[in-house]
Amino acid sequence: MVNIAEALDNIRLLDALGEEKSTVHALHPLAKLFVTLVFLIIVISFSKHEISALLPMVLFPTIIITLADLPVLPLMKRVLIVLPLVIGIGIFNPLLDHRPMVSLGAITLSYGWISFISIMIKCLLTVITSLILIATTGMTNIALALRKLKVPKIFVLQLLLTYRYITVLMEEVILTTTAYALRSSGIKGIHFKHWGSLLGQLLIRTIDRAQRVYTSMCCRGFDGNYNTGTMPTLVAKDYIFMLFWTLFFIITRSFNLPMLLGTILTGVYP
Amino acid sequence: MSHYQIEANNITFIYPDGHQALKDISFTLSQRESIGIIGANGAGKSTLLLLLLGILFPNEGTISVGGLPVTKKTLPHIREKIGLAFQNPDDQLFMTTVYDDVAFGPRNYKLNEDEVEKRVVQALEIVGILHLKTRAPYKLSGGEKRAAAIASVLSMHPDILILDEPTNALDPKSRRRLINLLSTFNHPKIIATHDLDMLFNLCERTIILKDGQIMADGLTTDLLADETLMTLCNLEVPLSIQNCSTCTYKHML
Amino acid sequence: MSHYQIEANNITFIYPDGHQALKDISFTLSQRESIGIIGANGAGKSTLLLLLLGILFPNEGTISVGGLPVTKKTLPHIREKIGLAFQNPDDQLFMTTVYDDVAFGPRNYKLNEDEVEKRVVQALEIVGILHLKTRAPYKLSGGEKRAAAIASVLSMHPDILILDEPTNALDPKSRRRLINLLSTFNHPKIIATHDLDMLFNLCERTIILKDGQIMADGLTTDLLADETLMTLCNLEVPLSIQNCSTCTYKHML
Amino acid sequence: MHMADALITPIVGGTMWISTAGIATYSIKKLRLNLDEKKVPLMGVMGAFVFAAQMINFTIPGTGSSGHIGGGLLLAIILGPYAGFLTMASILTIQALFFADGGLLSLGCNIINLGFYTCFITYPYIYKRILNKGYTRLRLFTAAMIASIIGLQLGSFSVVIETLLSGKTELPFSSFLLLMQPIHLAIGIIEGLVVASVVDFIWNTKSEIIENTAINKPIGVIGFKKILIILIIITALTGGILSRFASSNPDGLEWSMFKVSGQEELEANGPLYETLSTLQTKTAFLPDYAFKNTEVDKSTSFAGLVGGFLTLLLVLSMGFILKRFKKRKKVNC
Ligand SMILES: Nc1ncnc2c1ncn2[C@@H]1O[C@H](COP(=O)(O)OP(=O)(O)OP(=O)(O)O)[C@@H](O)[C@H]1O
Ligand SMILES: Nc1ncnc2c1ncn2[C@@H]1O[C@H](COP(=O)(O)OP(=O)(O)OP(=O)(O)O)[C@@H](O)[C@H]1O
Ligand SMILES: [Mg+2]
Ligand SMILES: [Mg+2]
Repeated sequence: MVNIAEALDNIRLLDALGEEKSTVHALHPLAKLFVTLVFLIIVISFSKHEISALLPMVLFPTIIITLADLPVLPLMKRVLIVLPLVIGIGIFNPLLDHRPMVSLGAITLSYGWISFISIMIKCLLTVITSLILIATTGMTNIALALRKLKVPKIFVLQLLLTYRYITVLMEEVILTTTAYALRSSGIKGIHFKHWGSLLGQLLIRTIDRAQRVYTSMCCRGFDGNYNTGTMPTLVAKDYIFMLFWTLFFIITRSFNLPMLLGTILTGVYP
Repeated sequence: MSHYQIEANNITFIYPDGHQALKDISFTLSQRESIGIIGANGAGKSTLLLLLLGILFPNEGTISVGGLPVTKKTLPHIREKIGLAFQNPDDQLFMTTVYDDVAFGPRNYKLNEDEVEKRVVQALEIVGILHLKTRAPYKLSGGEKRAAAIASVLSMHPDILILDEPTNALDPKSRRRLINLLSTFNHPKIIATHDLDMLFNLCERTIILKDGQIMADGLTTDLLADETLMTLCNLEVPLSIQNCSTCTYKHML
Repeated sequence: MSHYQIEANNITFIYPDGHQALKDISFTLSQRESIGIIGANGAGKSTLLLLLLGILFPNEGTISVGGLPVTKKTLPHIREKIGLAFQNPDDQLFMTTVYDDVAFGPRNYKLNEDEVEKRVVQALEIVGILHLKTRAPYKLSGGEKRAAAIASVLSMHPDILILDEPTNALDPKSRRRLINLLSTFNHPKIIATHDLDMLFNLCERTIILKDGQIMADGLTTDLLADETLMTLCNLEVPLSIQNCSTCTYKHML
Repeated sequence: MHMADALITPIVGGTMWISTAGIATYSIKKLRLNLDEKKVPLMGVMGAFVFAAQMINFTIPGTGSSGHIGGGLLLAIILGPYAGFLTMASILTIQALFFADGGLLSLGCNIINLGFYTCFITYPYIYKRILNKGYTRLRLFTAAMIASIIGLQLGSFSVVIETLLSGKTELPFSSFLLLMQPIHLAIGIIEGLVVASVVDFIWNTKSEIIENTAINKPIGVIGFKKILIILIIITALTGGILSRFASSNPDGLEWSMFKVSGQEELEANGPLYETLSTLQTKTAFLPDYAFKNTEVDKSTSFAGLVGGFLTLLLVLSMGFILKRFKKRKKVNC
């Protein structure tokens, strides 16, 4: 996990983006969820030694980022934070698999390097696309989509409440740890002796707050059922959006388009 | 049926850990009355408000609201009648947008979405934050949060309004706007607060609590000017009626 | 070396989400001065205080404390000089007993246990809650929590005291005691607050913030009586200097 | 130790997703039996608590390094296993959405790895067993420590299995295991200590919070066998069906996992390829540049490189043009 203040900023940024207006934002959340899932499945279904065939998939995030006016840099920053985890495991491929796969003039790339690069590209694509989903849809709408998918009410309500209280609690955590730091003369982190009381106090406050939230819900007629209002219905443009991209993904998956393009241009026959 | 909106008879409340928070409290609130509840930190104000809504139940004594006794069975009816704004708006705003939050109550009462929208817009207009309806509650400033919390209570069209320290953390202008707003409501109100100057503007009648007991119950103008009583209860004569240092004339607003 | 305790030069602060909270703020705090910081909700008061302690860093401009520039490197020194009490005492109290909480700072500065005890007892006596020393902080009432939070800052013997809305949620008597207590401190102070009457008693000088900028910086008695200025900044002329309705004489305390 | 989308295949991801859904449904059913309504907001706020607490770094005595809690065990202790599992699921969902910390497809894997073992195995069978004998500080620390360590070991073992089954890494099973398990031993110890400190604190102060779930009032018998059976059946069924389908019908599901390189695909699409190659003689701007005499391998890689590069260029310029177009439109209106 990253630095807590950064994490809070990240949530707030995505949250703010989710409330903007654009052609992409206007699409039905279910349509976006569907296309995102198809995209992810297709991307990770490419073989581990595939690079070129993957590249047309870049079109989807590119178009959506442009249409929705999303800022590229903050999204990329997120990728950079997640990347080390994937590198940690992926880096063993070039170390362990030296069989040569392709050679371009003096450079020979091993199967290991190719699969490593492939994993990196997949990581980039999957991370960016997941972020794009939330940045163009927003948490409430995702919850609506989940309800439409018959995900139980309890879970969706719980998800929304968790989401809602993350920001409130993170702010409290920031202040409490700052207060700790202010009086602890440069010690980094929380000392062993204080783990229990620091987290424990926070926990008790959290639970008290949960109780108050619950009462306030009950006072407004909450009976265990969660009513989020009406759900917009899927319209023509949503179906077109889903159809177009699904088709595009399937075509990309079925034909190695860049290879075709390259072969045409360089005139190689297999 | 009683003609009182709220009737509390000899209620006593002891927290599960044995702390006695209220002792033998009795009072009534009639149709068009507004009551202020004051007292030191820990005097039992918030506890009393929670009892009125059946969030807690008294160990002894009875409470009735609009003629109905407050019991587990009657709770849904009673909560439809009373709107309670908590001391901390963070406890009250839990949805992702202000609109959804204000719509939460009406939707739970199964109103259709048109009617819900009408009520939400109306409530937000009253507190003057209609322009914030798509914002996330946690991004609002303290005053805006307070307004949203109050709107979320108003949208339920309660018969009685109960507010716990409504002016806390507001800047002076927002506080003034809230006071003006509250003074235009025609509902009976119960307000627990440390802001005695506000009380002076809003409630004709005041109940003073001390260590869980009623120390005084009477006209606000009388009680708040009684220096001995106020000092005894860890309170102060509000500035707006303190003696003018120049003319030493006790001036009432 | 500057003879100012705090010097802020043209500081600008933008939150990571792009929200500009402070614009071009400059001021100085001299050895024996106390400054009040006022402004509407969201004006930037808390942000400014956080910058002074290096909890946030300005995007532009510089801050120095006791002649040292506020940078990552000098932070330990600076934080030893300044004591900050947060707006919410809950954020400040994290140990199991009040005693341990107040002793936390001194212990970290590796004082021996005798010296620690001396400081803790002294700090608790100043705020009047020595009898609470073995209690758990979260079981205290709001006012007692506030007092404990301030004691935990005092026990560190700071050269400068910074308080964020110290009278919030206190009952009138506790508020008065806090004010008296603060007025006896000989440290320079910075107090951010909506409680203008308190300011009037405690700080000779006031800075008014509006939308992240300094609107006025001058004598408290002048600024707080300037009705146009106050209204412009979402504030109000405090009751203690509002015209007496009887004699219409502007009386200063 | 969140799994990333890039490291798994759809079959592994899908199987774990369905298992997760099965256990979640079961948990919700169980919860509803005695739906303590207060539990819903408590779950929400506790989820937020764990989410925020994961970001506090605790210094490890004597080492100077630090770590943070995972939270599954703590949730199970405070909320009971069913609500704990569901809460963990929503925490991970939010992390996947907002931080891409563990992707959407690997969400199932992550919920199982971090939620299942702690809530349904180590909590009831280690933590509660040890504490059932009565509460002492020593027992608490022992219980929390062992439960955390084993929970994390199971979780990280599961990460190893999922990754290897997906076949994206060349790491042999044993090395991967050696890499993962010791790290998580250290993390488990910290987690155990933190959880025990917190529970100890709560126990000494406001014990009624954990009374209901932890020791005094056990929340009924955990239908562990049922859960395990459900898990095994679901896994076997989905895994079996999906891979059977994939192997018996390689054309229809060739996108699933069994292709090795892009080359085969080119060959597999012969007819289209011929048409295109005629087209190519007319349009190619680099006809002589082909490596006709060298190995096919080399030339296709070159073609792949050129094609890949052009594709990227094309895609990015499409984005760029679109942006320009949008801007102009904005100016116009
Ligand atoms: N959950 C609880 N368990 C035990 N005691 C409690 C609990 N909540 C409140 N109390 C105690 O009950 C008394 C009354 O509390 P209450 O919150 O009603 O005070 P209040 O008048 O609203 O104070 P404030 O002005 O600080 O809001 C206090 O002494 C408090 O310590
Ligand atoms: N973490 C944050 N990210 C983005 N904006 C923030 C953040 N914290 C505060 N702000 C914004 O910065 C501005 C100044 O906030 P600040 O907390 O300094 O106000 P304040 O003057 O202390 O207000 P109050 O009287 O309500 O305490 C506000 O508009 C607020 O919305
Ligand atoms: Mg109260
Ligand atoms: Mg502030």
